[in-house]
Amino acid sequence: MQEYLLSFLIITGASFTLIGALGLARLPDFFMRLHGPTKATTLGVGCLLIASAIYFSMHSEQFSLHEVLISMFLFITAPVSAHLLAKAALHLQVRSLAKVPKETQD
Amino acid sequence: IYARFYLSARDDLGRFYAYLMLFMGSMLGIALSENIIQLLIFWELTSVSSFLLISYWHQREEARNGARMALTITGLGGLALLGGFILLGEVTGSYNLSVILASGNMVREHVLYQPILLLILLGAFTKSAQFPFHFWLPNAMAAPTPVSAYLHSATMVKAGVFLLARLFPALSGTAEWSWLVGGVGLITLAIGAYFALFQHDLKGMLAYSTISHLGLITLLFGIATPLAVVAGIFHIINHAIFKASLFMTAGIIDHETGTRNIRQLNGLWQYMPHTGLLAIIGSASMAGVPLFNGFISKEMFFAEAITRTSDLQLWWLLPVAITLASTFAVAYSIRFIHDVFFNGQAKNLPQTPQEPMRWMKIPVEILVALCLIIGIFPLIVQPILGPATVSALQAPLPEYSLALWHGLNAAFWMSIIALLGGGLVYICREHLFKFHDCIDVNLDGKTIYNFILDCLYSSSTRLTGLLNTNSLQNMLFVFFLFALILGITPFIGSDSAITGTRAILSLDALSLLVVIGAITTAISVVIIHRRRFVALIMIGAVGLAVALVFVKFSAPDLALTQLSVEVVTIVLLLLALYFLPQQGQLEIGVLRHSKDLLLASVAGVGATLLTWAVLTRPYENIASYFTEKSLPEGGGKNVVNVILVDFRGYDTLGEITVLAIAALGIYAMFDRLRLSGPTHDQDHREWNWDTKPLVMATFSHLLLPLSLLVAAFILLRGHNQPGGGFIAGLITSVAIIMQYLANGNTWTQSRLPANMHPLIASGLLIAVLTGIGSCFFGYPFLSSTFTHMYWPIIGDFELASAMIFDLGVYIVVVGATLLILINLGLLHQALPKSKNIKDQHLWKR
Amino acid sequence: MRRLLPSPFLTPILAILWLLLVNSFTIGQVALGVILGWAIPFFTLRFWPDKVTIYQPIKLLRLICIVIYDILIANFIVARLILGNPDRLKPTFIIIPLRLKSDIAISLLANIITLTPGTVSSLLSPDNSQLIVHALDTDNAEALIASIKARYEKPLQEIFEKC
Amino acid sequence: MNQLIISPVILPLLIGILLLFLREQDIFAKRVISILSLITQLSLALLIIQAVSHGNILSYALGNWPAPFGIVLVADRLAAWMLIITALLSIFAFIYSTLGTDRVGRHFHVLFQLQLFGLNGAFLTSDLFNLFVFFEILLLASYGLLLHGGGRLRTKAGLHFVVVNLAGSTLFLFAVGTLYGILGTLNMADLALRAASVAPENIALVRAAGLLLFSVFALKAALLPLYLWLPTAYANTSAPVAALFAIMTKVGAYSILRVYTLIYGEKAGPAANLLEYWLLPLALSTIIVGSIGLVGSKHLRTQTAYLVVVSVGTLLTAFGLSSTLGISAGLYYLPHTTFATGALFLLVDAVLIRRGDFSDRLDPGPVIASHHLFGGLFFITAMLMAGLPPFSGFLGKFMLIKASLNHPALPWVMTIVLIGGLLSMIALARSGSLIFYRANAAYVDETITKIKVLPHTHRPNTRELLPIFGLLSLCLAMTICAEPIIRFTNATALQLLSPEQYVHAVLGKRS
Amino acid sequence: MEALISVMIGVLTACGIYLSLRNRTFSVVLGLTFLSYAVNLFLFVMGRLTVGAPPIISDAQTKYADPLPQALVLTAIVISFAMTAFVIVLSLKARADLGNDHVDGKEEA
Amino acid sequence: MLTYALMIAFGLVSIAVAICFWRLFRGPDTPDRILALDTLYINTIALLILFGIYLGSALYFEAALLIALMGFIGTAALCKYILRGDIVE
Ligand code: NA
Ligand code: NA
Repeated sequence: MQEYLLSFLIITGASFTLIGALGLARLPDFFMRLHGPTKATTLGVGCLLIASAIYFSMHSEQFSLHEVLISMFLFITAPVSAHLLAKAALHLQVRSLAKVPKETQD
Repeated sequence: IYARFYLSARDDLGRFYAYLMLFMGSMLGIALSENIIQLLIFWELTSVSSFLLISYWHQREEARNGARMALTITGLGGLALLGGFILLGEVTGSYNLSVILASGNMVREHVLYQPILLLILLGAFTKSAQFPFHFWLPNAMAAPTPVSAYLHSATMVKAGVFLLARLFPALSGTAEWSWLVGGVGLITLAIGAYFALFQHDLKGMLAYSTISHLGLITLLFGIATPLAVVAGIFHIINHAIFKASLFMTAGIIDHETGTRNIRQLNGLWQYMPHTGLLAIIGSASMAGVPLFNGFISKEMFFAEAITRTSDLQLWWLLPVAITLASTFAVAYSIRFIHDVFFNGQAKNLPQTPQEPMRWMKIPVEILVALCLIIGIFPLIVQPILGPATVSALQAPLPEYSLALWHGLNAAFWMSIIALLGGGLVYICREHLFKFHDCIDVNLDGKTIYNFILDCLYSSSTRLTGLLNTNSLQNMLFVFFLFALILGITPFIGSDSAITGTRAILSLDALSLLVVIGAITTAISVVIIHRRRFVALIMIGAVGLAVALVFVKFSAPDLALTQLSVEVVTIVLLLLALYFLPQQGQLEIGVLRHSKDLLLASVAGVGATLLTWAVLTRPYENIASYFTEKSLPEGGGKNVVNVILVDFRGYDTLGEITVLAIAALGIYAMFDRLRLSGPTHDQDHREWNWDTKPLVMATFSHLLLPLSLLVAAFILLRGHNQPGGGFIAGLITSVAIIMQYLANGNTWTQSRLPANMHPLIASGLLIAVLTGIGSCFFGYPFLSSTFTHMYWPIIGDFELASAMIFDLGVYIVVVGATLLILINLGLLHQALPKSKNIKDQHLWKR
Repeated sequence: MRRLLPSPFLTPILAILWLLLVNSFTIGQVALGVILGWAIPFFTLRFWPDKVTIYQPIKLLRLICIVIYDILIANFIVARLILGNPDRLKPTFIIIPLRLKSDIAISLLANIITLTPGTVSSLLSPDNSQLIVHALDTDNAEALIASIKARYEKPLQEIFEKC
Repeated sequence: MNQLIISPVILPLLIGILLLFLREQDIFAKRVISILSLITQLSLALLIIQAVSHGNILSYALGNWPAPFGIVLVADRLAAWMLIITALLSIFAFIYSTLGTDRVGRHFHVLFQLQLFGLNGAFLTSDLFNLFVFFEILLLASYGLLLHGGGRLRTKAGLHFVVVNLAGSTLFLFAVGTLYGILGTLNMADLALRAASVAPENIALVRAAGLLLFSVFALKAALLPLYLWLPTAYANTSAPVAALFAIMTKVGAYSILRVYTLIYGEKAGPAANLLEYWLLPLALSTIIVGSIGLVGSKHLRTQTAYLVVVSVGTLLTAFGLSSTLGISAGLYYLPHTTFATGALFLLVDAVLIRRGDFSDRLDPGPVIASHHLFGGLFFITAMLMAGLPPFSGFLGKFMLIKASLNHPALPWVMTIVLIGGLLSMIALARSGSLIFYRANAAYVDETITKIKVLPHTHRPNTRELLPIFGLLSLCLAMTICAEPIIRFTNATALQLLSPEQYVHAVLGKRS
Repeated sequence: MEALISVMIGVLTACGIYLSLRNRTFSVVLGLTFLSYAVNLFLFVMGRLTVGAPPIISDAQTKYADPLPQALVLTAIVISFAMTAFVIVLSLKARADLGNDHVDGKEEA
Repeated sequence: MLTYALMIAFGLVSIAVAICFWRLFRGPDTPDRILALDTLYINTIALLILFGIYLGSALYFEAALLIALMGFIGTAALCKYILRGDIVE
């Protein structure tokens, strides 16, 4: 049972990781590409971390919860990275399919 | 005495006498040395002191040049002599003269005889101004007169022939000796005499005559019959006497008239008849006129020349040549007297001459008297000549007769021919001068010497410039090429296979992917390296791949370190890139590119093969010791960490010192360093207005305590799990860098200790003191200890002294990284605030 | 009090995080966690520009749950969008006028927007009054703005800003 | 446990740390502490040399871990010899720096002490990787010192020096790695043991590692063709630093001597005599190229830098003979050339500051203050450098040629060493003549506007003359006490050529 | 696997050498960074490639990767980090003193 | 079962890594490359977790933790550079 759960989590996590990357590959402009990794990968890695927590809680005498910390870090940092990247892209005026509001052009 | 009056009062007499004493001492040393090395030392000292003496009037151009020329030539000889003597010492097994002289046969039969002979003769010939090294002597004439006189007629140049005489028993008696010594002597004799005739400078004439006479003596040694040696030694004595007197006379003339130009000097007889008389006697002796000492030795010389060559086919050549040389000798002697003391009136003399002071003449008078006495009663030199010859020959004294009159033999006739011919030549001198001027192609030694030296200087400069273009690219290229060649050579001709016998791991797709990704990225960086910012982004990926390799192959500690270092390095590079051109310029030169590419590729293949070769070979290592002892004796489970802080803690101490020095060095470099960054990015876009993105700032505050917690975690567990002081230090630094990124320099700076130096120092101190602590307990430096404290309630708590050491590491890393980063950030602040955003706008409008 | 315990709020959090980090729950580690949680704020507090006060902790927990739920949903939505035909997507920049004033609230909102369905917060206006958000696929910008304001901004305002 | 061996390493480090606590303004305190430290280091070096003078080799296991697992320090005659040379040189270089060099930039004193930390550590270690670490310490400190004071040319030379040495460090690690990868150990004594019995299929690899290592050492020693970094670097740094750097190339020479007598020495089995075909020809070519550079220099400092190149060539020629006599000659020549070049760098500096804008250009300039004093000193130093008797330079060269007598390369060694000496003499005579003899009061009148400080106002002071005199008198002392010194160098050479002593001292019973 | 790592080291070395031979300080710094990657990897793999055996003592493990090269690489990484930092700042200083970022301080036409 | 899942997961993440590399080379804009690097960092975390489970070793946890932190700093610094040039202004 646990093994199935683990396997499911692992496959899901890996799939989302891949989907995030696919977004990076397939979407037509930078701002759209930004969506893929920032969201999908957080969940992907999140699933893997849960899998890891379960696995190590099972295989050692104590609970393994330190994976929570990685998730915490990621949930804080990934959006900030995305925000900064978007900001930089707006600054550089990279090609965008969406109409860029004039407010960005200070 | 003579010198005292000759030199004017303004000259620094003390210095002059010091040099003179040094010189005389060395000469004496040469004469008395019983050991060839000792002899050599004195020999070189004469060269040096003669340099000092000649250049005494260093304000004069010719004095400086002459001195340097003399030093160069005699120095060359001295070095040759050193070589010759060492070889000689090796052959005979001793540097002791008596031993060497006794083992003449051994020397002559030895394979090294020729080099020894050549080297020693080179030494002797340069010193004695033999052809083709004769030219330095006239050029050394710029020295003060008494010095020249003493130096050149009596002593210095005689050192060479003295050496010939001294080593005669050991070296002579072979065909090489005869041809070399005799040949050089003959040429020198002829050339010296010929040039002497055409000199217009009194001292120049005397110098060339000295050369000629030295050639004569050398020739005598070259003839190498016992009697020739006797004649040679006898002529040494005679020449010393008459030439010294003539030099002093010339000095008097110079002193009294202010010139030494023979064409200016005329009819001095009426002003200074006494000096004239002295000069006549000296010259006559020099010309070999009967009744004077020069005649007798010359006579012996003629005789020996005939004896020696009578069994050769070209026997007539030598006597003819020497007769011709003597003819010229007679001619220049006559010229010395006639042109100076008679021959009309003096023209344009700088001073009106008069008889010199009494004290100046006395030494000359004594010398001249000696000329006469020996000339008429040659036997009085017997007490000197005898022992000298014996020591030179190392054989019983041959029978010889020193007499004024030997009868009407060939030698006598040769003397007569020379005397008459000399007179004839002098009378026809005007024609000869014209002839000389015609053939004078300036091919004298001095010109050649100067040409050679000029070539040496200019070609050296050019060659040095060519070799050392002061180009970093060339230096590095040469270094890599050199290392590559050296690294490859052992494999040439080696028959062992590159691939070893060790089983290899199977490949998996993920590793292949990551490595190929890294390789492609690396190559892309090379291709786009001029787009610097993009190159930096890509470098990050390579670093990540390297970290993954560390992870894959069981090195978690390394992966952690690599990751942290990577980021800090990128931050550093970004900080620096701001002040550098964003875009590299295209480097021109296909040749350079292809050359570099070729070298890099070969080196890459080399590194690959080397790695492959090692990786496929089994090896026996000392690793098991560490894994066995780490826990029981090092007190830690993380073997890598125990190695770092314990087994090889000394390395780590060095490593953090490197980091500290780097920080200090960088800090020192920032001193007075001013740079201005661009006001626009590379696409001429203005910088964004937002210096402190709010979202980032907020979360950076939040992340700081979290990161510090992680750092503490990594630090404390390092001894047993992956981690340790260095990584913890970097995490701390990165957390603080984050504050810089988010909040800017000024804001962050004000919240940090102003001075990082004490921090670095404390860290180092902690590490060192931990090490020294063990010394107090009688253990070696850095011996560690650890205890498990079973504290009530709290439980097992391990404390290893090595962990304190790691704390020191941590502090140093934090201090050093922050010092570097803070200062890099401050670089910008040090500038006037001209690139304010508002200013930019103003400027744009 | 202030001097002895600079941050009564941060200390326990750090202590708990420490226990999570070391992955073990012994008295020694608790003690160590408390010590660190007590010591680290001494250094870090000066980096906190203004004091963060949480007025309604319960609502914070609720918000966290909402966000986690939204993240899950968002991922599936985005996954579908990515795997579908990218040409059919209608990306838009939307401008959200902000009522939030505190830095922490604005930042959290920006982060939450990025983490949730098809939106990435891209730019904050200089006066912090507007947030420009990039939406991956939207037909109705106004509805999206309204939902964000209601779902995230309001709770955040209640949590961090005393009205 | 005898802590003597570690003390010359730890002392400068501790002092360096201590100096780091002091503020920039405490210059007097810094100087006093530094000089006391230097004197103590000298005493320690003397104690060590006394301790090893009977031929015993002392070892010191750091952290109480036995070799080859831990790092072991070893003091043998060679190490002690290098320590004492370093200590002597650094004292005088430091005294000269107190004329003001030490205050024109930051952290001079700290870097100076840490430089000594690196040097002493490198001389004492028996571990190859540890040698790398100490190389890096001494290099990094030297980068700092080299750049100290700043200036355009200095920065450029510094950049070249740093980058080239970084490339060298990389190669060092490649070599160390290969050795570990094949032989599985890092201790040089253990490496020697294992290299001697290396499997035939690994011989080429071990030799390649040795040659890579050699190219690193050759770079540090400035051997042809890797000397290119040296002339500009040495010519453009401050005088006391250049003087101190007189020992830097010797570190490379030391390493060559250590590694290639110990690991790749005659008794090393298949890896033996690795440098047979490399060292001697390269060293001799270095003499040639150095001499040419010497003659071709247009600046006195560049010329002095080329003298360093020539002396490296001569030194390594001696080592390259790899005989007792050759090594002994080299070991005698080493301190001589170190002190003499050190003195010359200081002297040139003392002269050039008196020449105003003429600086060290080899052009006739003004008559400098204390003309005779400096001229005389220059003359003596030149004699030392050119190897003219009766000074130590002559003795060194004499020993060298004598040592080459039974070597097949005798004609080459003799010709090149002698011609090198001649060229040095020609070049130095020319420089001396240009600077001191052709100096003319007239130049002062012509260029009086150009010279900021009238040269005549520079009276030599004690801190200027003491180091120069000190270093020169060390050379004189080497001449006078030649006999005991040569006895010592002979014994050192013998010790080096029987590496089993070293191995035994390090590995004890295991060997 | 060994071949793959060997090639990686080789390529990094080649890139490092090529870049360090360029005429701009920044490229040289990049080249040196590559060289340090290459040499760190090289030194590391001298302990041979072992998967899943980190040298951290535990009861579950019987074999350990050679810890010594790892410790050496750690030291080497730190040292090359210090050196890189130094060169980076030195290149800035060169830019300030020489007026451009050419390694020899000369601007080519 | 778990092993198969891990293998599949490794495969999926590998493809993700490959895509990131591709985007890194492809660009076209600088932010694209930074994004690719950032994603690569996160994918690496995934890899490390998988690897940890695969080997049953918790030793790779710190590396993952560190990447989360370091990747962020790297991305932030690069973005700041685009925006301001001087990243610590
Ligand atoms: Na560690
Ligand atoms: Na220990």
